[in-house]
Formats: sequence, C-alpha cells, structure tokens
Amino acid sequence: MEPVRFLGLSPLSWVVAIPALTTLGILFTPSAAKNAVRRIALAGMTLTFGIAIWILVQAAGDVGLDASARVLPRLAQKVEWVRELGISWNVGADGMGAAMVFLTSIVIFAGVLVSWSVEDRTKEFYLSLIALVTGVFGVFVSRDLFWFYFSYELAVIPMYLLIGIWGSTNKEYASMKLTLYLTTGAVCALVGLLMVYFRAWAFLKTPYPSFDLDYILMARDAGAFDATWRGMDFQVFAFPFLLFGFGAIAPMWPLHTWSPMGHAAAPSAASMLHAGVLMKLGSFAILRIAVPALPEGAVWWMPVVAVLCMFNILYGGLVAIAQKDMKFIVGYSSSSHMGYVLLGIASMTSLGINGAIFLMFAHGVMTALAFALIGFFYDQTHVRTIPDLGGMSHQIPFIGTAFVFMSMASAGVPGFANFASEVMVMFGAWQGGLKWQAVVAVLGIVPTGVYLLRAVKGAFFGPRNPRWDGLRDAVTPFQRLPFLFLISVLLLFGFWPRLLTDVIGESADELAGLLARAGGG
Amino acid sequence: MTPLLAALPPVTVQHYLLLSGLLFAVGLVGVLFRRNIIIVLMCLELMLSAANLAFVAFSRVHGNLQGQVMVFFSIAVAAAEAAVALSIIIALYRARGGVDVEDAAEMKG
Amino acid sequence: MGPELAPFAWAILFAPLAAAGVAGLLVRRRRGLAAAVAVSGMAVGLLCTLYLLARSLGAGEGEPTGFVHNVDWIRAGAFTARFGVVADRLSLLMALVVTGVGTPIFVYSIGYMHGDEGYGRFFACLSLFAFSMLGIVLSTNLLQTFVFWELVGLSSYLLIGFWFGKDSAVEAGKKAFMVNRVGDFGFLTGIILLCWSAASLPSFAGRNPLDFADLAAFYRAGGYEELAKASPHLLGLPVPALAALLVFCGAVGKSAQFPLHVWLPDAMEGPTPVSALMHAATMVAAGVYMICRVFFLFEPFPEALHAVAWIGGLTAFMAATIALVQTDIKKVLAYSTLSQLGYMVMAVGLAGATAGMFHLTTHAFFKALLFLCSGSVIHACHSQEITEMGGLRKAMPSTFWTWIIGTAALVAVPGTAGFFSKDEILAAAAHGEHASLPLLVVGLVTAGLTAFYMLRCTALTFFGEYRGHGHPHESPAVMTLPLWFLAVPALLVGWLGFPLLFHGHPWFQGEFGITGVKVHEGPHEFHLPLALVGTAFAAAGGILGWMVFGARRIDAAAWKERLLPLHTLLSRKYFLDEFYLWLVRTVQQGIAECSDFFEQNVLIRGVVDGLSAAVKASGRALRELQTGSIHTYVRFALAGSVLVVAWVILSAARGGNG
Amino acid sequence: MDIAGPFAPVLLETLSACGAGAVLLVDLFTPEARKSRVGAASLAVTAILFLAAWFGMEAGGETATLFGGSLVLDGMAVFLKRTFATAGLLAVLAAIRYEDRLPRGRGEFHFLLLSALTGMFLVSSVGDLMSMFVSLELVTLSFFILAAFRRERPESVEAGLKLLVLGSLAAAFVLFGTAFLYGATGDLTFAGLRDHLASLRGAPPSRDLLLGLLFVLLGLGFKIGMVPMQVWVPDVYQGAPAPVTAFLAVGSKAAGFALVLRLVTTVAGPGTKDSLQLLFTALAFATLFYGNLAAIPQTNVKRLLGYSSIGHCGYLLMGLAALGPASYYDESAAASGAAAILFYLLAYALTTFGAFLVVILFSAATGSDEMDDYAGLSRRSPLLAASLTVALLSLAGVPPLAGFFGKFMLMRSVALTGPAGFGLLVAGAVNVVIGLYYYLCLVKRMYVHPPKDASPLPVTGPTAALLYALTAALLILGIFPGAFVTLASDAARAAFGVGG
Repeated sequence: MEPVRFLGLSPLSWVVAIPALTTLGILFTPSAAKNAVRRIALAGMTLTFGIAIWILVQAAGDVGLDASARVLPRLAQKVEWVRELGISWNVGADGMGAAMVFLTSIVIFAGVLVSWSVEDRTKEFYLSLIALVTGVFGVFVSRDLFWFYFSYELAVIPMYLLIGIWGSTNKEYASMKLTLYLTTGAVCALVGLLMVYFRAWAFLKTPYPSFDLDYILMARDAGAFDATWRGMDFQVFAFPFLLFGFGAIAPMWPLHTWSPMGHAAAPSAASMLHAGVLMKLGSFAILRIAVPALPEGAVWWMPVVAVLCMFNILYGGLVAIAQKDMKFIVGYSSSSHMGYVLLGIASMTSLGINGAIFLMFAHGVMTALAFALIGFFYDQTHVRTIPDLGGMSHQIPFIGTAFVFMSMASAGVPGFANFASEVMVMFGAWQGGLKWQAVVAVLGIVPTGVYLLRAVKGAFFGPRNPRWDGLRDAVTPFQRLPFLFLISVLLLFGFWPRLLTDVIGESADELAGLLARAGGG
Repeated sequence: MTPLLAALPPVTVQHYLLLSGLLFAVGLVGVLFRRNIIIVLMCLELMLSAANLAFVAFSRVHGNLQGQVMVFFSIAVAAAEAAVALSIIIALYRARGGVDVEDAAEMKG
Repeated sequence: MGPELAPFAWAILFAPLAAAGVAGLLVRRRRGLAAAVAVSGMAVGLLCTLYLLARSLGAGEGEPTGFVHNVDWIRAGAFTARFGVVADRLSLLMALVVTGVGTPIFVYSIGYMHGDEGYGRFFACLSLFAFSMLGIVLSTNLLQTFVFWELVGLSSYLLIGFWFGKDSAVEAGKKAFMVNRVGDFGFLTGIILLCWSAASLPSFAGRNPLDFADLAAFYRAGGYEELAKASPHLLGLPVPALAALLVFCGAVGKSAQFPLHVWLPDAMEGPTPVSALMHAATMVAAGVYMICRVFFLFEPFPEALHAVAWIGGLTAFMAATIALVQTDIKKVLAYSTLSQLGYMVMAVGLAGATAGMFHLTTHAFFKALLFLCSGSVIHACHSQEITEMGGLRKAMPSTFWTWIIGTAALVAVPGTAGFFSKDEILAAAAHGEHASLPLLVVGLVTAGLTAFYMLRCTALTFFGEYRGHGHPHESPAVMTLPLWFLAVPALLVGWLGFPLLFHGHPWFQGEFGITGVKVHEGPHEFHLPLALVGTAFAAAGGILGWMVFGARRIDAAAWKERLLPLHTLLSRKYFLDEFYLWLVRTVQQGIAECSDFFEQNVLIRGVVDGLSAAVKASGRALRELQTGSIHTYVRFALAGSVLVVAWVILSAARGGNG
Repeated sequence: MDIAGPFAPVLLETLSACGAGAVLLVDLFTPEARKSRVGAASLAVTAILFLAAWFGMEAGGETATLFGGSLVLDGMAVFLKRTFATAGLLAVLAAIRYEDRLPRGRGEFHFLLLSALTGMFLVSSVGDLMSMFVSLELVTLSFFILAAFRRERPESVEAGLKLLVLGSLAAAFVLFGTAFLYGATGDLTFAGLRDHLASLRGAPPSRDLLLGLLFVLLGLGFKIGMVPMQVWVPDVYQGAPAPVTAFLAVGSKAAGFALVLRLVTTVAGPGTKDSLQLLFTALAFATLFYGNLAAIPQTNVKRLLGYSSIGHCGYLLMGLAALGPASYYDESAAASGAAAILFYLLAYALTTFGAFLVVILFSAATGSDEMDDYAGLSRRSPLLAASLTVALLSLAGVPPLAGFFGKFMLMRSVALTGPAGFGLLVAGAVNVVIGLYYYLCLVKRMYVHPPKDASPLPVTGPTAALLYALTAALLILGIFPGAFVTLASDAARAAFGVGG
C-alpha cells in the first residue's frame, strides 16, 4: 500500500498542521492588520475544509472495498516522537473520524466567516479560535493516547480566553467554570488513560510502554485488561474514569452544567465551536478510546449511561423550556440532544452508534447555525431574553427565516440531518433493548418542539417592534454565506443520509461487534 | 583516675550521642521559644555543634577520620553562617529598631 | 403497469418540491413568477396523477394495478430504511384528491394573496406542503410516512403562522405543531414497536419491517397471531394491537380527532386557501388515508377498530355541537371539518377503508369549496364574523351559488356527493360487520346538527340585511373560477360510489392497493330506509336552522338565555382548551420550573458552586497557618517533622520491612 | 575539553567561581556612572557558562569522579548543570533588568548570584555527604544575603531573616542526619552508603540509618519547599527582590531536588523502596494540596508564585513516589520518575523565569506586585500579558507548553507503579485543576478586567526578544520534547544503574 503524502505529510497530518501553521501565521501578523488576520484565518480554514472534503470523499469511496484497495488506511501516518515514553505522532481515520473532521472544518469555516465583525483584539481572537480548532482536529485524527490527550486539553484554554475576553453575560464565572469542568474531565480521563497504558505495558512487557492506540488494542486482544485491580475487575474499575472524564464534555447529566452557561457567555464563533464541535469530543473519545480499549467495562457501565441519558433528554428539554435567554435555550437543548448521542452509544447496536455519530455531525452543524444566528442579532440588539425580543422577522427576514430552519432542524423535523440521525438512535435504542429509553427519546421530541417554537415566536414573530427598525439584515452574499452554507449541509445530509451513514457504518459495525463479543448488545 | 570516676560506668559512644541529642534538643527548644534573635542564632549554632559532637563520636566508633574532617567543614560553614546572620540581624535592627523574632512578622497569609 | 412508470410517480412528488425551491429563491424578486412556478408544479403533479390513474384503471385482467419503487435511504447494521413511491389505486386516488383540490386552490391563491407582503413565501410554503402531503400519499413504508407526516406538520406550522406579525396566528401555528407532535410521539413509538417486534421473528426474515407491502404480506400470512404469541403483553395489550393503537395516535393528531382536535379550529388563523387545502381537504385527511394504508394492522383486532370508530363518532358529535354556536365563518367550517373527519374515522372503524376513503374524497371537494367561498366572502367583507355579514347572495352571486352547492353536499342533500358517502357510513353502522346502534344514533344526530349549523351559517351570511362595513363585491374571476371548478365534483363525485350506478366497477372492488385493503364483504346495497332516515334527520336539522336564523320564527336570543349553561359549554368548546392550557401553563411549565430550580439551585449553586466554595474555604483555612511569625513556622516544621519521623519509625517497627 | 585539562569535570564550577571573582573586580574598577558594565560582565560569565554547559559537555560521557569520590560527573550531573546554567543566565538577565532599583552593591549582587550558581553546579555533582553539606550551604548562604539584599526595605530583611532561621534549622537537620548516616555506615560517600545497603541484602536498614535519612530528607525538604518544611516559602518569595525569588524558586529548588535524587537513587533498594514510596506518596499528597489550596486566596503575585512553587514541589515529589512497591517494581518506573523530575526542573526553570521576568518588568514600571494591579495588562502591554499568560499556563500544565509535558511525564511515571500509585495519580489530577484555577485568576485579570490605569507599558527591544525566546523555548519543550526527554532518561537510568 502506497501511503498518500503531500510534502511528506499525510492529509490527516495536514489537517492538524494547517491550523497550526495558520496560528503561527496570525501570530506573526501585526495586530493592526486586522483584515490580514481574517484573511489568513479564512485561507487556512478553507484549505482545511478542502482537505476534509477530500478525506470524506475518499472515505465514501472506500465503503465496501477490500482492505487493500482502500484509500483511508493509506492516509495513516506514524512518526516516532518520544521513544522513551512510547509517544508517536500517529494519525489515522476511519469513517467516524472522517465525518468528525468534516464537521469541524465546516463549523470553523462558518465560524471564521461569522467572526468577521470582531473588532476588539482581532488578532488574539483568531489566534485563540484557530488554536482551539487545532486541538479539535488533533483529537479527531489522533491514534496515540498522548496526542489525543494533548489535543483534548489544547482545546480548553483558548475557549477560556474566547469566552473570558469576547464573551458576554456572566462571562467570568462561565469561562472559569467551563475551563475547570473540562479540565477536571480531562484529567479524570487521563487517569483512566494512564491506567490502561500501564496495564497494557505490564502485560505485554515490551521494552518501552506505548501510547499507541493499536498497541493498547493489541494488549486488549491479548487479555491485558482482564486482570483485577484493587479487588475489582480492571475494565469495570477503569472504564468510569474514561466514561465520566470524557462524559463531562459530552456533556452527560449531571455533569452538564458548564455547558449552557458556557454557550451563553461565549461569542458566536466560540459558541459555534463549543457546542458544534467541542461537545462532540466527549462522545467521540468514548467511541474512539474508551469502548475499544475496555469493551467489557463498557458493557458493564452502559446501563448507567442509558439511565443518565434519559435525564439528559427529558430534563434538559424541560429546563430549556424554563429558560428565557435564547442562548440558554439552545444550550440546554444541546445537552438534551447530546442525550440522544449517549443513548445511541448506550444501545450498543450498530444502528444506534451510527445514529449517534451521525447525530454528532448533524447537531454540530445545527447548533453552529443556531449560535451564528443568535450572535448575529445579539451583536446589534444586545439583548437575548425572550420577553425583550419579538417581531424581528419584520426587520431581518433573512435571519428570521434561517432561524426557523435551524429550529426545525433542531426539533427533528425531517429533511434535516438531525431527524434521520435521531430516528436512527431511537430505533437503535429499542433494538438494543433500551425500550423505555427509546420511548423517552421519542417523547423528547415534544419538549424540544415546545421550547424551540417558543424561541422562534419570542424572537422573530409577533407585531412589528419599532425598537428593531435599525437592525441590519444579512444582505450581501458574503454575510449570508455562512448561514446558507450550514443550512445546505443540514439539508443535503438530511435528504440523503447515506452520504454519511454509509461512511460511518463500518466504524459503527466494528464497535457494535466488539461490544457484542464482550457480552453486550 | 580518681576512684569516683572509676566507680562510674565507662563512657561509651551512647553517652556521647545522648549528650549530642540533648544539645540538639536544647538548641531546638531555644529556637522554638526564645524571642531574641541573637539567642535564636546561638541556639542554631548549638544544634550544629550537637551534630559535630555526634560526628566526632561516630568517627571514634568507626575508627576513620571522615567524621572529624566533616566537623572542620561544618565549623567553617557555621562561622560563615553566623557572620551572615549577624549582618542580617543588624539590618533588621536598623529597619525595625529591635531584634525580637516577632518584629519580623509583617508578611503572612 | 410497472416500475417503468416510476419517473411519473417521482415527478408527482418532486415537482412541487422543485417548485417550492424555486419559489423560495424568488421570494423577493419576481413574485408573479413564484406563483406561476408553484401552480405549474402542482399542475404537473395533477397531470402525472391522472396519467398513472388512467394506466391503473386501464390495467388488464391479471396485470398489476400498481407498482412500488424504492431506494435505500438509510442503511445501518441490519436496519434499512427505504424511500420510495407507491402508485396503486389507493395512493393515486388520494393523490388525485390532493392535486385535484390543490390546483384550483393554488390558482385561487393568486387572487386571494395578491398584494400580500409574503406572496412569494406563501407559494413556496404551499408547494412545500403539496410535496409533504404527496409524500405521505406515495410513501411505501412507515418511516417515510412519518417523515412526510412531520413535514406536513412543518408546512402547516409555517402556513398557519403565515402572518407572523399576528400573535394569534403564530400561537395557532405553534399549537398545531405541538398537538401534532403529541400524536406523532405515539405514531413513532408504534412504528418502532412494530418494526422490532416483527423483525425479531424468524418468519419475517428477508422482509423490511417498515415496508407496507412486506408487513401486509406478513399479516396476511397470520402475522398478527405470531406477533402476539412471540412477545409478551405490553400495557395489558398484545404487542401488535398496541402497535396498531399507537400508530392510530398519529392519525388522531393529524386528523384532529378527540382529544387532539383542539388545534384545527385555531388553524383557521392561516390564510383561507390554506384552510381550504390543508385544514379541510388534504392534510387533515392524511390520518384517514394512513389508517386505510395500514388497515391490515387493525383488521385482525376488532377492539382496535371499535376504539377507532368511537373516537371518530365522539369527534363527529362533539365538533358538530360546538359548530352550532360559532360566529366566525371559518370556525363554523372548521368544526364542521372536525365533525366530518370524525365521520371518516368512524367509517374506517366501522366499515373499513373504502367507506372512509369515499367520504374523504367527497368531503375534500365540497369542504374545499366551502372554504374558498368563505374566503371569497372574507375577501369581500374584510371580516370573518357572520354577525357582521348578511344579504351577500345579491352582492356575490357566484360565491353564493357555489356555497349553496357545497352546503348541500355537506348536509347530504340526496344526489350530492356527501349524500352517498355519508349514507355508506350510516349503512355500515346499521348493517355492517361491526354494526353498532349507538354509533348509528351518533351519526344520525350529527347529520341533523350539521344541517342546522350550516343553514344557520348560510342564513346569517347570505340572507337578511348586510350588517357589516363597506360594500362587498364579488371576487375576481381568478377566485370565482376555482369555485365553479370545485363545485362540479362537489355535486357529482359521489355518484362514482353510488352502488346502483357503478356497482361492480373495479375501482371499489376487490383488493385496493398494494397492502391489500379489502372492500367490505358482500355487494354494495343501497338502503333506502336508512337513506330516508338520514335525510329526515338532516332535513329536521336544516328546517330548524332555517326557522331560527333564516325565517326567524324562533327567537334565537331567548333560547340562548334559556340554555345558557349549555351555550357556554359549547362556546367554550367543552373547556378542553382551558384544560390544555392548564396542562401547558401550569403542569408543564411547573415541571420545567422545578427542573430549572433543581438545576440552578441544587446542581449549580449546591453541588458545583458548593464544591468550589469548599475548595476555596480550605485554601483560606490553610492560609491561616501562615501567621508570619517565625516561631509558628518553626513549630509547624518541627511538628510536621516529628509526625513524619514517628510515622516512618513506627511503621518500620510494626511492619518490620523498612 | 582539552583546554580544561584536569579541571574538565569541574569546568563549570571553576569558571563560575572565577567569574564571580572577576565580577567583583570589575565592580571595583568601574566608576559609579558606568556600573552597567558589572551586569554585562556577569552576563558574559553566565553566557559562557551556558554555552559551556550545553555545548561543551558530553551528556553521555563516562562518569568521572574527583577528589576521592567527593564529586562525580555523570549524566544526571550534566543534565542538572545545564538546567542550572540556564537558570543562572536567566537570573542574571533578570537581575540586569532589576539592578537599577538596587541602591548600591551591584557587584556584590552579581557576585552572590554567581556564587550561588557555583554552589548549584557543585550540588549537581556531589558524591559524598560532606560535599553535599558544603555545597548546599554555599547556595543557602548566598541566598540568605540575596534575600535580604534590599535592606532598606523591611520586607526584604524579613525575608532574609526567615530564610536564615529556617534555613539554618534545616542545615542543622541535614548535618544531624548526616551524622547518623555516618554513624550507621561508617562512610560519608554515597558509594559507601549504597554498598552498606546492598550488604543488607534486602533486610530493613537499622533505625539509625533510617533516622539519619529522614533528617537529611527533611532538611533537604526545606530547600525544595516540601510540607512540612515549606513554611518559609511564601514570605520569602514575597519579600525577596524579584530576581532573587526567581533564582531561589528555580535554583534552590532544583539544587534540593538534585540532592534528594542523589540520595534516593543511592538508598533506593529492595529493603527501602516500599517505605520510601509510601513516604514520598504521603509527602507529595500533603505538599500538593497545601501549596495549591493555599494559593487560591492569594492577592500578591510573588506570594502566589510562592505557594504555587510549593505545589510544584508536590508534583516533583510524585516522581520520587514512582519508586514503587516491590511487587510492581521495575527499574523503569523509578528511572522514569527521576527522568520526569529532571525534565520538569528544566521546564520549570524556563517557565518560572518567564513569569518572573514579567513580574520584574511590571513592578519596575508600576512598583506593584498586587494581582489587582495587573488588571487590563493585555491592553497596556500585549507582549507582557501574553508572555505571563504563556508562563502561567505552562505552570498550570496546559499543552502545548513545557509544563504540560513535565506534568505528563510525572503522572505517567506514577501510573507505571500500577495500583499503588493510583491514589497519588488522582491527587495529581485534582491538583492540576486547582492549579489551573488560580493561574487563570491572574490571566483573567490581565485579559478580562479593564485596566485601572490605561497607560501603555512599553517593552524595549532586547527585553521583548528575551520574552519571545522564553515563550518559544516553552513551546519547543512542549511540542518537541524528545531530545530533552532522551537526555533526562539516559541520565536517570544511569543514576539507577539501569541500561545505558
């Protein structure tokens, strides 16, 4: 198999390298040259977007092919980094990874565009934004536990700055809380990762331990994780560290409280990335690391997840109903939707996992759209609470229409990718024996509709309010581009879900098979 | 040797060590409770001396001179320390007008 | 007739979607073009439907009368969801209703919406609705039905709340969407339940558990018993029965049956063509159509059919009583629609799919006609209150006469469309397989009530003196022509089903579509005595209505006083709206507020902030150790050292290993 | 190096001692108006030392011993010397930015810095207890004076006094403990200690030896700021002149750890590992939580960094706790702990100077060390704010910075001890979060809060270059740590007598 390389680096490495280089480029641009900063960011993210599309196309082309004919395995790249510690720069992607890289590139592309109007410390803003997304890309392509964790943590601090500096509403509290929460989750996961790392090495007894995911999986197959640890089954003992560590960012009830607050305080692009991508890191990590490494632990703990996700779905929805701030509504709605993702994972079926990954994608795009829209009018109105708003569709019809589209996508109306994925999760949950959870998931569409329609009505409908006469709509194609772009992505994958589900399918099959062999499913 | 001394049990290394420990303890108690910095300093020197005594005693036990050499070094160090200490105490006196340990308790928390 | 005709079926589906897309892009510029595109999208659908229908009816003996064309929409693991079109007589008849009623209404809208700010948007949404509705009609499987089910809900939401500046319109749209969602909850649960219980059976292997055709074949082969045996009872019901009832929930929502009917009257906030097309003719009939499509689920389970029939009957009666006291012309029609939908559902429950479909078809034409007439009236009077109308028969002759035709059909004047379809339902209640005397009584009484409120409405609107403002004029031709266009089928379409005339026509005989919907057993009979009784009830109601409001022989106000509690009960719609409002405002909001309180105070302030406060407090406490005094420092260091030394020495002495 | 001849093993010590003298001479012959030459001379000396340490010494060379084993030059010594040389250079660079505020005695100031540096070089290659005590005292005594150097400021004198009393107490502990070790083994060399323990063949050592060891460890614990000997740290950090604090934080702590490492690598054996591991686990626990928790309510930047340095001592102790109980014991775990400590010290040196440089510049411009005065620094001087932020984040252990990798190595080495290290692993993880909180509190002031005084704080070219260089170094160490990890690992394995 001939590896695919551009200038010595695999496209997957470039996916991380280009944002990193963009960050450097911005770093060496004078602060005063705001437009140059913006253009560098846009250029870098456009390029990344192109590569991400290319990767997704390759992944789609791989479906159903023999292992030898596939392109995706040829994108893997492994470079020894720190021999003594067993760290290597190891990137690889399967369908799931390709989908997530694609999602990230979409969201950041739109995020760069909607941030065009940031005037305060523009350079620092884009620096944080692109640094954040570098970490996110790193998580999605890493096949080395160290780089995985490195990237995971890397994504946290820029978020702190983005919220702390350019945020609004209670930003100091929110940013600090978010950062500490995510870091707590990350270090909790680190403890789990290190336990797994140690067990693998203590069992395989190689000269050096290794953080390579394939090494861990090899150890798993050899039975390294079947031992006892402090009187408990190792897998059962170690899995919750990964589960709750990653679950904190997922965010799993009751670890979710950082997220709505963080959404509410963050500037548009940061909210977009935060809800669109950052939250997906958790569930992605569970699927990429926790479940493959410790399948029996997963089987043991998944019933717990299945209970918690019901809280996510219903409780999140109910709390969203009680909110007045638009961003809090979308924030709690995100935590509700992430319940579906967790439910899909907990179903331990191929269908459910596929749906969960697809939903991660769909929700990412949808929620990015939501925050872009809220940010668009909030920048002008400086209020976001429903009683203060109303009737804005008269003045900003384009934004109003786009908001209706977003709400419908979020409410799980067919035609948008969210519907297809949520239905897959619901069917998958039932198939996996989680009947009550499936019913709760279906029931969840009711509160979802309630708060979204209330938000639409509260902000955009109703009599014309002269207070908003000065609002500017998105009129130029450039202003409209991010919104139209995100909506079309949602519609495209909503109308033809197989563009993505087929790509994800094999990853999901593999995970479900693994769990089934471990005694679940 | 007077009969009185002969009547006592022979002085062993344990006795030296006991004395050394006693001296160390005395020094420690001084550091703990005396407020005059000069006296605190002297108590610190006493603790170093206690250690020196132990060195000499052990040197005797082991029959090598390493311990005694060590004592020379430590005495030299102690002298240097005393010099530095006194100068700092003078500075303190100039700054605060006293040499009470509690005079230097501005920074806390 | 085979899948080679699939492009025509796809064209029926996607022509309106393409129109919606194009119209959506033309929202601002070229408004006229947007309308033209929408109308032609619909016309394309109508033509394709007619062509396919002709092919189906013309199919020779032994030749299939329909076809199915599917593509895989989602594939994941062992799960495949398909997307396709089915063109059989059932779906084509329904498509004919949708496109046939839809096309004139689209044309009508050109005039009705003229000058509205959201002209282009209106046509985009209307086309979207047509797409969604045709999607339900042409759907080949349960999930696809659900997809378009929700899309219909979406377009309904958009169109009811079309005038988004009006709070009441937006609220009504919201209400419609949410009430439908409640029904959809049951629907989807039922689909999932059915899907996996069927898929888990070995005898089901190789089939798709969502597919109508596969499921129907399975049920025909005794699937019901097999399912009931294989899985334990849920909620006291056999699993397939529960699934059937849950699927029926969807129909309850969409077809506005009790207790989810509350959205439909409010939906009249939308523009009148919308009311005509969706909330009278097509969307609300989707539930009935869907039950017909999956009739095989209900067939083996008489209790389910019984429940369906009773829900229908209850709705029919209750809505008719409420219609008696409405003063808004569209509300009268809305409750009348509810009542007729109740009839249809009752028909399905009593007599099977054909009777329901028959009434659906006739009702679509005459109710759309009535709505358009009312629209024309509203257009002229700028008011919807019948108390502000009167004497319009002279000012608006076309509207008046078409209205009379529609009314005649609705009250089932012998010979009109409604007469035949209603008679079939009453016949089923009286003589059918599941005959039920109480339901027959309900049907007859409702027929009387229908005549009463329709004549009341007619009298108040078109007779007497004009009580409103300004001088109403007849509407332009673009609006009156569709009225006449619809008046013809409103009069005549019933004859298609008249047993004595078309008896033996394959249309209503044998198996009816790919899922094998059976026409009820035995040859159609025309029950003259029953028809006379039915007509008598209607005549009684009509005469009474005319006496009170037309001829004014009976003092309406006095009777109102006398029956005040009853009047209040009816005008407040049996207080159901208040109940739901209480449910939403108090119960749901209460739970939401409680959750929020828990979130804000227990989780955030309690656990999270509490934890951080504890950490900070311990930091402050530790800080106190640092007193600044050298003595404390020395003591601290010494105490610590003693502790460390003692611990190590003691543990060494005890453990003896270090 | 041939030119150094027989002095090659003590090249740096010799150079820095001579340099210290030379600086004094320069001071003597420089008129008052041109005193900046003193700093330049000192800078030249440390620059030479820096170059000599990084490029003039072989890391993997033969172990050289001198003066009958009193001094050894092995891989660990080389690594430490490089760290010290770097710290020394940075300390002088920081001092040059500070010395305008010294009323007098620039020559002495630089002389003392260099003499402390000499002591550190010696510390890194001690081979017996005698040279340990002497070199340690060389460092300590220099710092006594340096801390109290601004004797016109009461807090400086107070810092000196506190350092003096507690430092002397610690010295007494070390000396007393040394006496007991000598008594138990009859030898003052580390080699003799090792041989003695080896002769026990796994049996527990005598109580005298244990006592001696504990006394020495506690005495050294003073240097590194380990609970319960950490009490002096916050006061001295706050009161001492900023460059001194920085050097103290880096050099003194590293010197202490160099000695602890020497001692532990010597005594760690089958009979002692379990109790050592237990001891260091407990100490690491206490130190981690004490330092990080008490840092939370601080309002003075230097004091905050003082508490944080206690916390960092806790992390470093984790590396010692990686010695592991016998059942899971593998030399690699212990060596990885030592390697992690070495790497962490280097990263910590760069990071701490990054932070203190900004503190020095800020206090030079505003005369304040209060955290609240840092409000809005990002608007007044983006470079200062960014540099301090990077340094703080590195201290907090955030990728892609050096501190992250150091912490990662430490946690990893604890993890390699298996279930025994699990509790400490969790404690370390928890403290990462606590640490991040208080560092971010300062970042928040700089970036989020509006400035009280909006006047810009200009940064001169060379200073900016230095800040850029330090930031770059933190990034390089964080992203491309491989070469340094190799050096540290080789050194640690050699010290434990494992592999190459």
